Amino acid sequence: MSLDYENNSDFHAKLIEDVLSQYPDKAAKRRSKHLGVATGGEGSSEGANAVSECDVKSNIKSVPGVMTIRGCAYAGSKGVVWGPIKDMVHISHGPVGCGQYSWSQRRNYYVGLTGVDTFVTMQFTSDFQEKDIVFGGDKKLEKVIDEIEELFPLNNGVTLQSECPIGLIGDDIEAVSRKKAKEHKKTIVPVRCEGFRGVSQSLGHHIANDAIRDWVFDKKKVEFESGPFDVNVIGDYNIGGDAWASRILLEEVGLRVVGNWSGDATLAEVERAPKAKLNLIHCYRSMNYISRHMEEKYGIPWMEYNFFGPSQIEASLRSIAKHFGPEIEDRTEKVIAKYQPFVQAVTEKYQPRLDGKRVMLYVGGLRPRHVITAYEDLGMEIVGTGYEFGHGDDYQRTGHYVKKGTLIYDDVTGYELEKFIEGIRPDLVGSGIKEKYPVQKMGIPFRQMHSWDYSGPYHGYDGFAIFARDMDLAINNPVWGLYDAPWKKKAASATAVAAE
Amino acid sequence: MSLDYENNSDFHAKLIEDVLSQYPDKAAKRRSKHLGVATGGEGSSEGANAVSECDVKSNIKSVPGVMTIRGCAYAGSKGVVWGPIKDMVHISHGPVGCGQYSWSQRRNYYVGLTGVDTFVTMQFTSDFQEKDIVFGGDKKLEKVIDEIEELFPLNNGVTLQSECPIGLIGDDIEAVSRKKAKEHKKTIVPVRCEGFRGVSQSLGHHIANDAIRDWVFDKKKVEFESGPFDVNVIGDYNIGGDAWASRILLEEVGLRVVGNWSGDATLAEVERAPKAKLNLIHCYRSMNYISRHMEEKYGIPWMEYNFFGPSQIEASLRSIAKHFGPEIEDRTEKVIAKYQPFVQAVTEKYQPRLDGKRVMLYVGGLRPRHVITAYEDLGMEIVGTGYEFGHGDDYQRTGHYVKKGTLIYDDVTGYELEKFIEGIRPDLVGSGIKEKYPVQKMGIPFRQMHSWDYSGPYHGYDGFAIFARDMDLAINNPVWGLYDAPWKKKAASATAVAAE
Amino acid sequence: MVRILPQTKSAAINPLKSSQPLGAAFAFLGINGAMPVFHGSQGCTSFALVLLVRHFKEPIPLQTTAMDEIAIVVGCADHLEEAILNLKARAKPRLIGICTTALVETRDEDIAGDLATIKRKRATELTGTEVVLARTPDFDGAIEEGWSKAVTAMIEGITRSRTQYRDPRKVAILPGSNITVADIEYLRETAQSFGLKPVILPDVSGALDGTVPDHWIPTTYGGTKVEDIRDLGGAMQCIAIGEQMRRPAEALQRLTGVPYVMFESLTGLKNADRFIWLLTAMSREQAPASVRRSRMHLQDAMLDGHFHLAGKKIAIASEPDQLYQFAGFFTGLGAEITAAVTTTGTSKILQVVPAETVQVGDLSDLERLAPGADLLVTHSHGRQAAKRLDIPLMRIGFPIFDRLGSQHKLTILYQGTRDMIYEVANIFQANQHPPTSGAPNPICSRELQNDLNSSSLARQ
Amino acid sequence: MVRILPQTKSAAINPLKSSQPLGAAFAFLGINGAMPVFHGSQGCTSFALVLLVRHFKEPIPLQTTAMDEIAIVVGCADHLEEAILNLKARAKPRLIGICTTALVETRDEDIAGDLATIKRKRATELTGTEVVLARTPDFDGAIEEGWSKAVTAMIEGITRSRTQYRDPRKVAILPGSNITVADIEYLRETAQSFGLKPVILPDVSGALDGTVPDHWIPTTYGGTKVEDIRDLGGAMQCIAIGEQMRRPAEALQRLTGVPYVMFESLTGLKNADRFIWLLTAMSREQAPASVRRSRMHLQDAMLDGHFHLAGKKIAIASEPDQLYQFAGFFTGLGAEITAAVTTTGTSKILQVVPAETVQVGDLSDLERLAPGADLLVTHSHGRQAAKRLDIPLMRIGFPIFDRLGSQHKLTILYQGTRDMIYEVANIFQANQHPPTSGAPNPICSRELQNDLNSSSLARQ
Repeated sequence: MSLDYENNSDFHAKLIEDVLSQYPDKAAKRRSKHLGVATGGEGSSEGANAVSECDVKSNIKSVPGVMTIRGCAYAGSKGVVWGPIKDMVHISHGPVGCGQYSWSQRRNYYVGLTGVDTFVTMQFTSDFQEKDIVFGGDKKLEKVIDEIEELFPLNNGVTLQSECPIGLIGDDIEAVSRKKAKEHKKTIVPVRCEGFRGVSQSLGHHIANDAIRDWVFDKKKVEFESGPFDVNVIGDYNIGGDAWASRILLEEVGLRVVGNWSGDATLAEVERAPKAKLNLIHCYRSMNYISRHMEEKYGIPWMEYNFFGPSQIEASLRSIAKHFGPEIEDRTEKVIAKYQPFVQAVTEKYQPRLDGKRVMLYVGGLRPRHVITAYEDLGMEIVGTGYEFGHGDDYQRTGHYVKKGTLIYDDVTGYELEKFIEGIRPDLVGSGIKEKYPVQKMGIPFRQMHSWDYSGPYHGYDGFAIFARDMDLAINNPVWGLYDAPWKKKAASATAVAAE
Repeated sequence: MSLDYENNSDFHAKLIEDVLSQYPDKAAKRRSKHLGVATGGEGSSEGANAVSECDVKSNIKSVPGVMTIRGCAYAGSKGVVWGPIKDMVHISHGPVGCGQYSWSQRRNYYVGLTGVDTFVTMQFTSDFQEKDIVFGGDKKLEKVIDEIEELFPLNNGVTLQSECPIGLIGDDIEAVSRKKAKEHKKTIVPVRCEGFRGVSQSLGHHIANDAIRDWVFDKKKVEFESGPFDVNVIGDYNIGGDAWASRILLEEVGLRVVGNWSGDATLAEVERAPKAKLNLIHCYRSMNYISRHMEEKYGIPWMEYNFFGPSQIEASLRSIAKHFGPEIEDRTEKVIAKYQPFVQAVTEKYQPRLDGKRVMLYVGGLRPRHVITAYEDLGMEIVGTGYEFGHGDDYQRTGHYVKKGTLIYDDVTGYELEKFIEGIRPDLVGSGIKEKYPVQKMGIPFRQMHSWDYSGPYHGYDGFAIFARDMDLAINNPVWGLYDAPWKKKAASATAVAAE
Repeated sequence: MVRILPQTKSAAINPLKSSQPLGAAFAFLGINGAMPVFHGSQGCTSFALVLLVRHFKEPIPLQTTAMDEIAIVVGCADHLEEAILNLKARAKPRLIGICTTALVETRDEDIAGDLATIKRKRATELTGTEVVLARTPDFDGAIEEGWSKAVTAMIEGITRSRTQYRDPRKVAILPGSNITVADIEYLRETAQSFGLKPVILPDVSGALDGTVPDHWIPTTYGGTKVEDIRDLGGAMQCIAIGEQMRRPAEALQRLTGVPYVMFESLTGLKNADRFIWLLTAMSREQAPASVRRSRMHLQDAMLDGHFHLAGKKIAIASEPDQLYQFAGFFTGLGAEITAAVTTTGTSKILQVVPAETVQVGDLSDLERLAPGADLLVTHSHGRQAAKRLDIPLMRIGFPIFDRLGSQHKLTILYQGTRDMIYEVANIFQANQHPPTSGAPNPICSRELQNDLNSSSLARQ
Repeated sequence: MVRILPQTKSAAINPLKSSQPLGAAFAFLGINGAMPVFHGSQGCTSFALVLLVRHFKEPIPLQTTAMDEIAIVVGCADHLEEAILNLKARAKPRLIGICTTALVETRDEDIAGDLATIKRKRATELTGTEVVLARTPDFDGAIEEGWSKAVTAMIEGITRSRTQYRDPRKVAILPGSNITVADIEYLRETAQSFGLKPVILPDVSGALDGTVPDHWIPTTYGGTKVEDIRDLGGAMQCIAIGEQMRRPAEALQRLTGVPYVMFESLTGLKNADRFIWLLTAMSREQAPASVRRSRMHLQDAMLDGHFHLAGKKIAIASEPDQLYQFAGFFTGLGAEITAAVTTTGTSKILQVVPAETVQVGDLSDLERLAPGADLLVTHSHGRQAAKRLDIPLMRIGFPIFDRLGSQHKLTILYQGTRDMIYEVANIFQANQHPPTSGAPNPICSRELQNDLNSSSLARQ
């Protein structure tokens, strides 16, 4: 059910030109590499590099005084990879700032008794004071770990999420980790994700992946009886319950989800992952490192999948099923067939209200490409998309999704994005909270595509219905029709009195 | 623990004189009969008529354009006597007004599933329209009863609370009642409590009492095994849970409360009342009629009691116990002894904060006298009291309670009460919601003594603690200290600039 | 097109409406130096008084003719006369507003004739006091009708009919009963900010706003002056707010020729824009900076709030004008009215309520129609249904006795609409249902299933 | 006398405080044409920005020097310079406000020296733009301290020190960080209503109030003008609101001789009276009718509300000035502060908080101390404790991300105090525990028993 349309390449090229013309030459040159127009890979032909013409550069340093939208390594480790592991206490190690800023920003849902055996929505910090900076914080860190052990005895481990100062003051958090792990007989994982490392949250993902490899895998004897249909879902953080929606679907086709990384996950799920038969990767960007490692070391193959919108759900389910053979394939076809009427009802209800609506995206992770088809399944068109912290391989993958002429922007600034939106005036922008208010003030409907605006899940068939409803609610809300002030209008003649 | 003090008789006499001087002669003469100063019956000597000197007249017609504080017969029947019977549906029969006005005004607590087997906080009306007035409402009434029977099959009966028009249009609600009672095999009670009957809610009590006698007693075979210590609590409407507090206490001394009229009551409790050994009357005003009838017809003696404040609780418990002999008397002494430390703790906490505070009361029912000792138990003094709709026998009973010089006012007008309060400036006024806001705006602490201001219960020992706390919270609230506007003050000289 | 469904039962169970005379008394409370009088038995007055006090949390002047059994036999006129004279002597009101109750209307006497006689006979004693009669039996209408009749009676009884000098800056504003003290003040300030001289009738922002007078005043204090009612004909324009005010506006036009403009509602950006545009046109002044700024604030609140309101299912029970006002507010932000219940089926405004059906009925009808809604909107008596249904309740209308400050809530024009958006959005934020691990999102799914299976597919 | 209890743990669990640089940025957001810059790694800025956006629901201009691993080795000055120049070129701000973070402060460089060098070297490029430095490492203080330091830095860096003509109607108002957009507007209107000319520093009522500009503005819009900061010495009087503002008020006095008056809080009748009295004295004008009327409204709200607040047990966690403001509000209506938690123990205002003890700590301390309370009062992160303890939460302070309109809530002077009384009384009314048939009133009894058994008897 792929939609056929093409965006206006010339107009988009002109937009880029206009935007760049406002910069000093040097800055314009630097920024020009991040902006481009898609050549059109014509659907999903393998290997086609749809964005090659525009040569979008990505994963490059931000410029002081220009960029602010990206996060840091700490955000990538604490905020994305480690934070959702629910039975561990994640200490924001350093001053109070980072942890407080990020507290409850992502809606990583979970099941558990918060503060007893589960800690996701709590916030722990070693709350460095000046003396800790001057004299070092290792002693304090030990006390913090002891306190946590005492106050929350049901925790299954601790991670240390390093903030910037840790990397400067020469603390040996690895030594502390080893010492306390032994003492409390718990997993303690030091993560060197100081915010100044790398150019975005992306390096934090990598560091966090490596910490799993180095501090979790093969450290304990794992008692786990594996089965022929065991899979790990990797890189689904259960935003708004997405991972639950995915799990339900995978179980329906006959698979057993033995681990979900890391939404609603336990440490045990991470530990036993190497025993699964297949890794299903949702967020490639944040978890490809450890997946490749598992492939290499334990021989577990991995594949990407996409559960946004029925077209991708069907395609993904079928290719997953193929991996497991006829039995699963049969069940898969039945599941797909079962949901057909539901999909049809959703489409019939919402497509008339959404058909031809034009969407611009700007998000992190996998969403700048993965959600595209879900929009198209509803008759909507993607006119522009971009990543906050994508790499070259992200943009390559994007080529499979975008149509010719689509505007592509990497690590875009507020100024650039606003100019693009102003020029294109799409019917909907899907981006993050930072972009929400400026876009809405331009009179353009908006949905958060990081956190689904308190809604969700968007994965799976049920999620598609919610997704469709949310887009409809945003685009077709009556508030968008009410923007001109009466003192801006010409006075009507009813009372024959001149206004103004 | 009776407090010894005397109020200023001369000053109070002067206040009455001042108030009357503002009236035209005729009105002054009429009103003068309702105002007086107590001579002081010196405690509780039987028969002493402490208010005889002032000769307070009561239960007399209000004057058009002068009085508004009293209710009507409908209020006395629906609002007081019948309304709290929880398993019956009480239809406000006539236009929507009366029922809607009075809905949820009194906090008659109950246990039950509202709308299923219990209906106290619901409001039912036959909602007369013009055509019902013109053509009569009996047919509509039949339909209403049928609807109720259908919608609420677990109701145990229906009462018809007549509003004014019913008495004028010649409807035969008694015939309808008989017909429908037979048809549905339910108790249906017509009550002729039209608002124009009598001078206040008081006649409504009487009519409602008579309706119990005529339409409930001896109409069904009552299966009930009575015991030697069975009592009915009569005239406790369970405001704020008062009846529950009383029941707990009575059960503690060994009695069995087989009926509570009518707070939290079922129709069955009313039906079996004639089988009890003693009627304990809380609100004499509203229930003396039926108590006298039960005494006459079934030979059940009755006695009044007072569970406000430890002095009266003890006295009442002892005289109740005396009725049942040594076994109950023994238990009673033990109960009294058991609560001594609690009473002492309450008194020790609150008396220092309330000692010598002067109180004016103006309430309905029994409270103008019954709560007096509770205040005195905390060291507070009553400077004035009066009834909204008292009779002569109420004022006689009051004599047992009030000290010499206490100002007495019957069916007082807003103007009179305000003048008295202004003259006396007591530390607390205890009255109803209508008086609350004017009194508070005078800068004088206030508590509602009809409905305990969402608090309660005030009966029994626990209730005394709540009562003490509430009075403390009212009197000692910091808001009373903050009343002068800065523009009313002389400018202080700090900045040497003249204000004003 | 909305279908108006007639009452389904003979009984009213948990009635939505209050009695008509209470609406009339409420209107008289908006006149300076007024004394509303219930012509009926003393019990109604006492009851109504208590309800008014519980709602406003203020002393309320309200009097009674104290009809009794004898008076009912011999006729009402004497009691009426005695009440008026006693009131005049003691309280010296500028206005006595008689509201008839079911009792005296059932007797079908010539009350207007009686009153005319009393006024003639007692002309000297009554100098300086207007006496106005509103025929408001309890067995007809509700608060809106009573309010409307009282205002009409005042215009017909007090306003001078002869043509007079029209002040181009003077504007008569006739607000309906569904307006708060804060609304009135905001209306006045807004009109004044354009250099206009608004006369608001009735003006409940005086006696019912929670001021603390320093001496005993038996009547209302604050509110429309009787002289201002008399001189209403000097206005250039009349603005009627709410369909219920068409009747008094037409009375004014008939008497004085002052033309009127109807605003069915002043809530929502569009209505507020139209109102501001009218003030601009009348005053020939630009909208002042504060008004422009308020509009921007509202726009922003709409942006921030629409997200929380969009798609929400609302069940409202209210009198017709208020029903229209709130239904329009909600649908204007993308919510849907899934249940609408009102008091009487006669108001023309019901025809344009943005709902599929409007049920004439009571709160038991609301409770029957509301399951599945995200919000109940009605007065305080809806609280038990809200609890039983586990749906949050937004309190509007009369009575609101279990919350403070209801009179100080702004509900109209830019700022009032903004405040309401915040209030409602915050109710929804406080009552979110996160998804669970068992089902993706039981709330959403269930509702989607319902939607998909029901005829609502065809609706839009 | 209140006892200040030091932190009980090394860890902060569910921290109460936010970082100091965020407080400084918040203050810079109150300057017209300003651009706050975090001097640190880009992640902090991004995080802090998101938090500010979630709280204000507005676009927030906030920039970063984007420190990276190389910069950390070779020094911060280059990144600082590049950031300033890039900002200047693109956004042309009137003010660049540098807020240092833990990262650069840990390196212990001479940042002030670096900045002086940059300003000297780039004087031409930077013409028309003030650059101000607030030293606000994350490992010290919280929002109040950051705000205070930023305001002090602006006065020390921008205000002209030489003596100048004193305008007898000009008054400098320095509000603390515990003030809302609505508060600022109300302060300004109130001072203006006395004929005074208030200069409010910082003035967050411009860019953070929810206006909708019609074109892209990279900096703040609205707020205190840089010229007004320069000319602060022309004020007759300075009013500092909150203990945190003593430092900037003293800086102003030192520089210009303008005397200051401290208001520890503007909430509550007494504080509002004192403020109005001061305006009266300064302006030699009577309080205008609207102010008098507001005072009556507050009195009435106190009458209506004290009943609901009296005896209630309140658990608050907030920064010192706000803690004092709210604790005073509650105790002024007869409630009792049974738990008070704050961010830092150094503020002098803590000595006069009306509570037995003030715990320096986090929300886990609040959760430990709050059981038995009737109300929790803290920012949005208190919601989980509120749920676990089944105690309603009143949201104050920063961040409030799960409710709309927090910036449009008035909390000061007559009207703000009134609004808060209504809000709190309504929370209590919505959370009543009626007695049950089993025990007279389990809530009351239990609490009375506790009272009677505890030392609180001796307390009063």
